[in-house]
Amino acid sequence: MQDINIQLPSILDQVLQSIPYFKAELALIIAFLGSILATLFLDKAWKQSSFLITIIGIIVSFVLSTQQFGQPQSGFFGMLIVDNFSVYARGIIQIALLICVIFVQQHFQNKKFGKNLGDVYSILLTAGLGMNILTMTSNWLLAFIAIETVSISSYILVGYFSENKKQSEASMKYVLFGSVSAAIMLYGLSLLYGFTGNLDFTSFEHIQGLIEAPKILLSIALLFMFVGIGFKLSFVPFHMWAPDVYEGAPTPITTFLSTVPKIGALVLLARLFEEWTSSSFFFSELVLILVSVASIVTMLAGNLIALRQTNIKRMMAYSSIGHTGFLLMALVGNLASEPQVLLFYITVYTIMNLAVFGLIDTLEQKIGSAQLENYQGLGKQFPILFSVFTLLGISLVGLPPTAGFIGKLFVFTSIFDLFQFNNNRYYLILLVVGALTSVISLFYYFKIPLFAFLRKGEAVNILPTKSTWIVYIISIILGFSTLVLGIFPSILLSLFK
Amino acid sequence: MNYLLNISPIVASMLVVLLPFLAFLMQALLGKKFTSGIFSLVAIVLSTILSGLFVFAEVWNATPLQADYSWFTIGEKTFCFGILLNNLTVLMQFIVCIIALPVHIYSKSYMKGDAGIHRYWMYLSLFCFAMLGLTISKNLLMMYIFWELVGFASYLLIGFWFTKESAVQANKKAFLINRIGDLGFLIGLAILFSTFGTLDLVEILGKDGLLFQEVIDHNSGLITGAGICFFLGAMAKSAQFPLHLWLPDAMEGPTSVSSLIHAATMVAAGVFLLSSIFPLFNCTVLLIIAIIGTITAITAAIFALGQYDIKKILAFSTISQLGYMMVAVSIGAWDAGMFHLATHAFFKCLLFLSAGAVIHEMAHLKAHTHQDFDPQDLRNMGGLRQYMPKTFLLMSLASLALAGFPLTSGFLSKDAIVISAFEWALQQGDLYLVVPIILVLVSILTAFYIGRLIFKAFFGTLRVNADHAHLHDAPKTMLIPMAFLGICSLFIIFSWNPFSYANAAILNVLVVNYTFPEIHFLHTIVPVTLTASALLSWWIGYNWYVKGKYPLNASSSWIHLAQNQFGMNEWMMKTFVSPTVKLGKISFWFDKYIVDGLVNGASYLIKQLSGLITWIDKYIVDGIVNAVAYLAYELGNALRFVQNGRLQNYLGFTLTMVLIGIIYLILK
Amino acid sequence: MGLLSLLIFLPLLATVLILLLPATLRQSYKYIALGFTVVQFVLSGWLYSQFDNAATGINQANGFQFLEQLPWIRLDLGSLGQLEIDYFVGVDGVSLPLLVLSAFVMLMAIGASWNITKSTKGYFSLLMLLNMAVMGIFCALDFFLFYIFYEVMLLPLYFLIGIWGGTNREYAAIKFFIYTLFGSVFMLLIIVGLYFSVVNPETGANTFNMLHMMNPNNYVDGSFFAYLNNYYEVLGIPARMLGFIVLFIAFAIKVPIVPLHTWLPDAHVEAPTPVSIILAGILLKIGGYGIIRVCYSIFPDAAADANWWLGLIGAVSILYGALNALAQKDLKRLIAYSSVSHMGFVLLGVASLTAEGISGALFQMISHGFLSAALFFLVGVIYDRVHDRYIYNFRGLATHMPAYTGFVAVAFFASLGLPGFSAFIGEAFVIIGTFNAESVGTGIPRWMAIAGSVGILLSAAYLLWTLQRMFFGQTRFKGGEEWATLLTDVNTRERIILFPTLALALLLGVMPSLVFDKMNATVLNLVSLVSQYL
Amino acid sequence: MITLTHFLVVSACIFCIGLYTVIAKRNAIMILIGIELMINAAILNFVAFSKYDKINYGGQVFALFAIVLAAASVAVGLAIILNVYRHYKTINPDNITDLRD
Repeated sequence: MQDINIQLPSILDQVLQSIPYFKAELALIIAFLGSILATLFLDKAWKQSSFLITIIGIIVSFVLSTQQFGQPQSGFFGMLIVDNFSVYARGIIQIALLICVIFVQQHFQNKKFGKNLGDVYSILLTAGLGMNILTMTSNWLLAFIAIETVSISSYILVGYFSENKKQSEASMKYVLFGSVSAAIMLYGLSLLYGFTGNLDFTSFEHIQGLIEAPKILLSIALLFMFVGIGFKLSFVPFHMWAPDVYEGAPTPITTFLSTVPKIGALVLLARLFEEWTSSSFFFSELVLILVSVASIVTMLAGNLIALRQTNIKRMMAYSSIGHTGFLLMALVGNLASEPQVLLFYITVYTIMNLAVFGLIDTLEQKIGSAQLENYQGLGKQFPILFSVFTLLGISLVGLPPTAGFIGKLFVFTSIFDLFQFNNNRYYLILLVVGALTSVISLFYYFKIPLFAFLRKGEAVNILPTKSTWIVYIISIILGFSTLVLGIFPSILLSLFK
Repeated sequence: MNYLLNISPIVASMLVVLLPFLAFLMQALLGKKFTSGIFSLVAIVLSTILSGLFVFAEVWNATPLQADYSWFTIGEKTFCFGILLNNLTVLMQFIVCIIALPVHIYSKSYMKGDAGIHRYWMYLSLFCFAMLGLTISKNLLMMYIFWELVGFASYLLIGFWFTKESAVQANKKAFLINRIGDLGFLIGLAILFSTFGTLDLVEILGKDGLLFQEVIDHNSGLITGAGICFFLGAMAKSAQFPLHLWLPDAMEGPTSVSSLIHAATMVAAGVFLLSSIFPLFNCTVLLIIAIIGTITAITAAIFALGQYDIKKILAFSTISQLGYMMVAVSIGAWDAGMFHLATHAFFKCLLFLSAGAVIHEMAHLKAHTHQDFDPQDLRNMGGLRQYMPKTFLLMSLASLALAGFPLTSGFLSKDAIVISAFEWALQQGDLYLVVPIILVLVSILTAFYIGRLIFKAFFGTLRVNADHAHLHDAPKTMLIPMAFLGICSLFIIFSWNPFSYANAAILNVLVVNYTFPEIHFLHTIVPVTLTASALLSWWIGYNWYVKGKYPLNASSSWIHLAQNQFGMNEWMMKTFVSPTVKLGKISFWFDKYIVDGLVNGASYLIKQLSGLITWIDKYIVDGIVNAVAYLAYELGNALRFVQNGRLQNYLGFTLTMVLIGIIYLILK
Repeated sequence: MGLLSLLIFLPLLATVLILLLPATLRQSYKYIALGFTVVQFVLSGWLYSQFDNAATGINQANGFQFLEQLPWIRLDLGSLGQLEIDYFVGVDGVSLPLLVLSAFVMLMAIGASWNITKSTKGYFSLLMLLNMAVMGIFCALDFFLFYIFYEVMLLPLYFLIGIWGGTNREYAAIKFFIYTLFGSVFMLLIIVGLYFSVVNPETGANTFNMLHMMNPNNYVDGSFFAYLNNYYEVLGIPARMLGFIVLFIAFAIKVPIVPLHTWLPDAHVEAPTPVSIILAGILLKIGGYGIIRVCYSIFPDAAADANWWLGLIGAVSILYGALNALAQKDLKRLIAYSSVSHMGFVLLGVASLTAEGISGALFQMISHGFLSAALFFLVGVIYDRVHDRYIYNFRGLATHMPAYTGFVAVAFFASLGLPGFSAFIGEAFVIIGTFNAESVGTGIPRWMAIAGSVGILLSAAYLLWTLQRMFFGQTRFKGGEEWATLLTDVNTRERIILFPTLALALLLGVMPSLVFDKMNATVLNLVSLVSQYL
Repeated sequence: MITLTHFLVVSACIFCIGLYTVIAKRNAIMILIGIELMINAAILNFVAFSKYDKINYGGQVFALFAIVLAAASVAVGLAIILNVYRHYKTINPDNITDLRD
C-alpha cells in the first residue's frame, strides 16, 4: 500500500497530462452523453437534435484528432499511442462514421416505429469511440475493451430495430458468434499474459516472453487471439457470421459494419503484425504465415462464394470478405512500405463500400428489394445510378482508371518488393491469388450491370419515399471520387505523407 | 506524230499490258449497261499492234532491254517493278496478243446475247492484262502476282455461268489446284529470296547472275527444292499429271475462253516460266520434269481416246501437248518447247474455236428442235462436213497440225522436240530412250484421236434428227478469226523450209546450247516415221469410224475387200483399238475415281478433319475454358454448403478450423 | 496539347457531348460521332503525312515522333521508391499505320451503326469511349498509361456486346471480358516487377517508362527482371522468361492464338456488326501490337529464346483456324475463325525475326484490319435484312444481289491472298521472311513457312466453298419469297463504306510502300534489338 | 499446495466445458452460459498469472474489465435472444435459419 501511496500523485499527474491526447475521444464521449440527453429531453421539441449533436460531436472529434497530426505522443502509461498512423485511421473512421450516421438518419426518418432513433446515434458514437481507441493502442487490455465496445455496440445496432425476423436472427447470430470469439480471444490473451507477464505487445518483455514461451501453447494462444481479431475483420474461417448479419441487418447498419469496425481492427493487426514479424522467431514466422494463409484463403473463399449470390447485400458481404483478404495482403505489404499503401487501400475500400451500400439503400427505398433479379432492366430507369454502380464495380474489381486499381497496384507493388527482397513463395502465391481473384470477382460485380443493362425487364413502380436523395448524392459523389482518385491518386496519397 | 511513233519498246510493252487493264476498269465501271465489248476489242487490237510493231519488231533478235521502277522497300531490300524484254518474253507477249485478238473477235458473235456478257468482256480483259503482264515481268514476285491473277481470271471465266452447279464446282477445283501450284511458286520464291536476297530474274539468272557465282552450290538441296517448287507451280498451271484434273473440268467455261486460256496461253505459262528460269534447274529437277512430262503426255493421250465430249478430247489433247513441251524443257531444248508452244497455241486455239462453232450450231439445233441431247457429245454429231464445210476445212487443217503432218507448223515443232529427245536420250543412255519412244507413241495416238474426232463429227450422217436448215457455217466474225488462225497453223509463218525445223525463226533466235550432239539421220527418219504412222492411224480411223459404218452399202466387188478390211478392223480392234480404248476408259476411270478420287478424298478428309477440329475446339478447348469457369462456380457452391444458416455449425466449422490449425502447428 | 493528345481525347469530348445532349436530340448523336471520327481520321492522315520515315522508334525516344511527355503521378512511396508515372505518348513506324487504321475502322464502324435505334446515347458514347482507349493504346509509351487504356478498352466493349448483341450476348460479353482480364491482371504483376527493376537514368527513380525498360542499362543489378545477376526463378522458369511468357499470354489472348481463341467466335457471333468490325479491325491488332511493342522490345532476350514456340503457335493457329473455318456453317463464325488463321500469320511473321517477316506481319495486321472489317460488314448486310447468317440457308445470291456478291467476291479474294490485294503482300512476306529465318539463324525452321502456306491454300478452300455454296447456283432461300423481297442489294450507305475499304485493300496491294516506307526503319531497329540475343 | 498448473488445468477444463456447451447445446441461453464459462476460464487464468505480475497487476485489472464486459455482452445477448423469441417462438439456433445461402 505504501508504494501505491507514493506513486499515486505521479500517477494522477500522468493521467491528467494524458487527457489532452484523449481530446478527440472525449469529444465523442461528450457527444454520446449529449445525444442521450437530447434523446430524452430535446427530441420531443425538435426531432433532429440528437442527430445534430452526434454530427457535431463527430466533426469536433475529427478536427481534434487531426490536430494531433505530426506530434507522436503516448499517454496513460503507454497505453495510448498517438501517432500519424492512428490520426489517419481515426480520420477515415470518423468520416465513414459521419456518412453512416447520415445514412441511418435518412433511412429511418420516414419509418414509423416505436423506437427512438437517438439511441442509435449514441450507440454509433460509442462504436466510434471503441474504434478510435483500437487504433491508438498497443495494449491488450485496452484493445480488448475497445473491441468489446465496438462489438457490443454493433450487436445493439443490428438488433435494435428488430423490424422483422431476419433482423433479430442476424443480431442473435452476431451476438453469439461475437461473444464466443471474444471469449476465445480472452482466453488466448490470458495465456499470452501468462507467458509474458505484460500486456503491451510492443514491449520488450512481451516479445522476450513470446520467444521463451513453449511453442505449442504459444501457437494455441496466438490462434485464439486471432479468433477475436478474425471475427472483427471477418476473414476465413471467422467469416461465417458476416453474410447472414450483413443480409439481415438494415442497410445503413450493414454499411457501418462493413467499413468502420474493419478499419480499427486492421490498424491493430497492422501494429501487431509489424511489431512481431520484424524479428525472426517462431512466433513471427507464425504470424506471417497465419496472415498470409488467411489472406489467400479469404480472397479465394470470399470471391468464389460470392459468385452464386442473388441478394446484393449478401453478395457485398462476400465481396467485403474477399476484400478483407486483400486488406490482409496490403497489411503484409505494409512491411515493405510506409503505411500509406495500407491507408490508401483502406480509404478506397471504405469509399467504395460506403458508396455501394448507399446505392443499395437508395434502390431498396425505391424498389423495395435488394434481390439482384429485381434490378432487371432498371438501367434505363436509373441510368446515372447504375452507371455509378458499374463504376464502383470496376473499382471493386480493381480495374483502371479507378482508385480500386491504384490501390491494388500499390498492394501488388509492395508485395512484389517483399518478394524480390526475400523470394518467399508465400508472397508469390499472394500475388497470383490476388490477381486471380480479381478476375473471379469480375463475374459477380458485373452481375449488377448485367441485370440492369443487359437484361430487359418491366419498368418498376418507384415506391413513394422522399428524401433518399442525400444518400444518393453522397453515393454518387463517392462513386465519382473513385474515378478521380484513380486518375489522380496523388490527391489522397499526398495526404498520407 | 513522229514522236508518237517513236515510243520505246519498254513503254510500248507497258502499254500493251495496261490497255486491257484500262478496258477492264472501263467495263467494270460501266457494268451492265455496256455489252458491246468495244473497250476490250479496241484494247486488244491496240495491244497487238503495239506488241507487234514496237515491241516484238524492236527487240526480237536484238539486244534485250530492261527497266526497273522502284516499287517498295521492305527492311533493307528494295523490290522493283521490272520489265524484261528479251527474245523469250517478247515472243510470248506477241503470241498472247496474236491469239487473244482473234478470240476476242470470235467472242463478239459467239457470246452474243448472253445475259452476263458485260462480265465476260471484263474478265477477258482482266485475263489479257494478267497474261501480258506475266510475260514481261522481270521480278519473280511480280510474275507471281500476275501468275495468280491469271488463275483468278480463269476462275472467273470457268465459273462464268455461275448458276450451273458443275461450272461452280469446276472453277473452285481449278482455283484450288492452281493454288497448290501457287504455293509451290511462293515457296520457290522464298527459297530464292533466302538464298540470293533478291527476286530479280536478271540479277539471279543473268549472265553474271548470282546463280553462277561460286558460293552457290548448284546441286544443293535448296536449289533442287526451289526447282521442284517452281515446277510444282508450272505443273498446276500447265496441267501436268497428276495436277491436270482441273483442266478437263474447266471446259465448263465458254468455248472461246477455253480456246484462249485453257489451250493457248494460260496453260502454256508453266512452260514459259520454266523456260525463263531454266538455268536454275539442276539434273535432278530436270529428270523429274522429264518423267512427269512424259507421263502426262502419254496418259492424257490415252484419256483422250475414251472421250465423247468434243471439248474434253481437246482438253486432254492440250494436256498431252503440254507434256511434250515439258519434256522439251527438261531435255534442255526449251527453245523447242517454246516453238511448240507457239505453234500449238495457234492450231489448238483454232481447234477449240472450230469446236465452238460446231457446238454453237448443235446448241442452236437443240434449241430449235426442242430435242434433249448434249451438243458437245461426238455421238450426236456426224456428217457436219456437208453443213459446215469451212469449219470442217479449218478444223482439219488444225488437226493435221496437231498430228504433226508435213507442211503444217505442228510438224516442225513436234519434230524438233522428238528429235531432240532422241538425241538427248542417246547421249544419256539406253534407259532414257523410253522418253522419246513414248513421245512417238503419243504422236501416233494423237493422230488417231484427233482423226477420230474429225471422222466422227464431220463424216457419216448426223445422228440426231435435224431440220437441216438450221445447220450452217459460222458467221463471218467467227470464221475470219478462225481463218487467220488457220493460216498461222501453216509452216510458212515459222519457217521457210516446210521439212526442217532447223530453219525455224524461233529456234534460230532463241539460241540454246544443247548439251547433246546433233544426230543427222534422225532428222529424216523421225519425221518420216511420224508422218507415216499418222497416216496409218488415220487410215485405220477412217475405216473404222467412217467406212466401217457403211459396210452394206458398197458394191459387191468391194464386199470382200470391205469384209477383209472389216476383218482387219476387227483384228485391229481386238488387238489394238479395243484394248487401247478400253485402256483409255480404264485409265479415265482411274483418273476419275482414283486420282480424282484422291483429290476428292483429300478434300473429304480435310473436311472431316476440320469437323473433328471444330469438335475439339468446341468441346475440348472451349470446354476447358468453360470447365474452369464451371469449376470456380461449383467450388463457390461447395463452399456455400457450410453456410447453412445454423449458428452452431458456423461455430463448429470455425473451431474445427482453429483445431486443424493447432494440430498442424503441433505436428509441424 | 499535342496532336496525339488531341487524337486520343477528341472522342472523349464526343462522349461528354453526347451524354450532355438531351434525349430529344438523339438524332444528332450519330452525326456527332461521325463528325468527331472524321476529324480524327483527318488528323491521323495529317500525322501520316508529317511522319518522318527515317525515325527508328522502338527503344529510342528520339526515334519517336509527336512525342508528348508530361509528369502525371509523382509520389514518394518511401521504401517503395519514387513513383514516376508520365503521360508519355508518341508514335513510331509500328504504331503510326495502326493509328491510321484505327481511325479508318472507327469511321467504318460509325457508318455501320447508322441504323442502330436502341438507346443511341449509350451506344455512341460507349463507342467513342472505346475509340479513345484504342487510340491511347497505340500511342502510349508509358506502361502504366498503356495498361490503363488497355483495361479501359474492355468496359465499353463489354457493354457494346452485352447490350446490343445477339441472343447469347451475356455469355459472350463476360467471356470476352474474363479472358482478357485474365491476361491483363497477370500483366499487371509483370508491370510491377518491371517497375522495380528499371530506373530512370536521369532521376534514379523507378519508372514505368517503356523506353527505359527497353534499355538493359537501366535495369538494377540483381532485381527481379535484371539482365545481370538475376537468379530469380519461378517454377524453374527464369524471371525474364516468365515475364515474357506472361505478357505474351496477355497479348496472345487478344491476337488470339490457339488455344486461347475461343472467346473470339462467341464474341463475334454475338456482337452487333459495328462491334465485330472494331473487334476484328482494331482489337485483334492490339494483341499483335502489344507483342511487338512490349514483349519483343522489353524482353528481347527471352523473345529470342522463345521464338521457336511462338512460330509454332503461329503456324498452329494458321492451320487450326483455317480448318475450323472450313467446318463452320455460320458465316460470321467462319469469318471469325478465318481471323484466327490470318492473325496466325502475324505471330509467325513476328517470330521469324527477319525484317521481311516482321514487316509482313505488320502489313498483315493492317490488311486484316480493314479486310476483316469489310467481311464482317458484309455479313452484317445480309443479317440486317433477314436476321440469318446460316450458310446453307442461302443459295444463288449472285443473281439476286449482284452488287453485293461483287463486293463479297472482292473481299473474299482479297482476304484469301490474291495478289494485287493487301493480304497477299502481308502473307507472302510473312512466308518469305519465315523461310528466310533459317538462313538468318533466328531459329524458325522452314517447315513452319510451308505450314503457313498450306494455311493460304486452306483459306482459299473455305472462302471459295462459301462463295460456291451461298452465292452461286440457282437462287434458293430458306425464307422463300419473303426473304427474296427482304434481300435487297447493297444501298448507297453500304456502298460508301465498302468501296473505300476494298479500294484501300487494292491500293495497298499495289502500293505497299505506303505502309512499308513508314515502318522500315522501325522494323530494322526492332530486328537489330532482338537479334543481338540470338 | 495448489500450483499454477492446477489453476491452468481447471481453467482449461472450464474453457472446454464452455466450448462444448456453446457447440452442443440447442438453446441460445445455454450458449450464453457457455460463453460465460469460457470467459470465466480466461478470468481465472488472468488472476492466476497475475500472481507473478506484482508491479502492474495487469491480470487482475484485466479480469475486472473482462467481468464487466462479459456482463454487458451477456445482457445485450439476453435482450436479443428475447427479441428472437418474440419473432420465432423458439430459441433453438438450429431452427433459426432464415438467413442462409
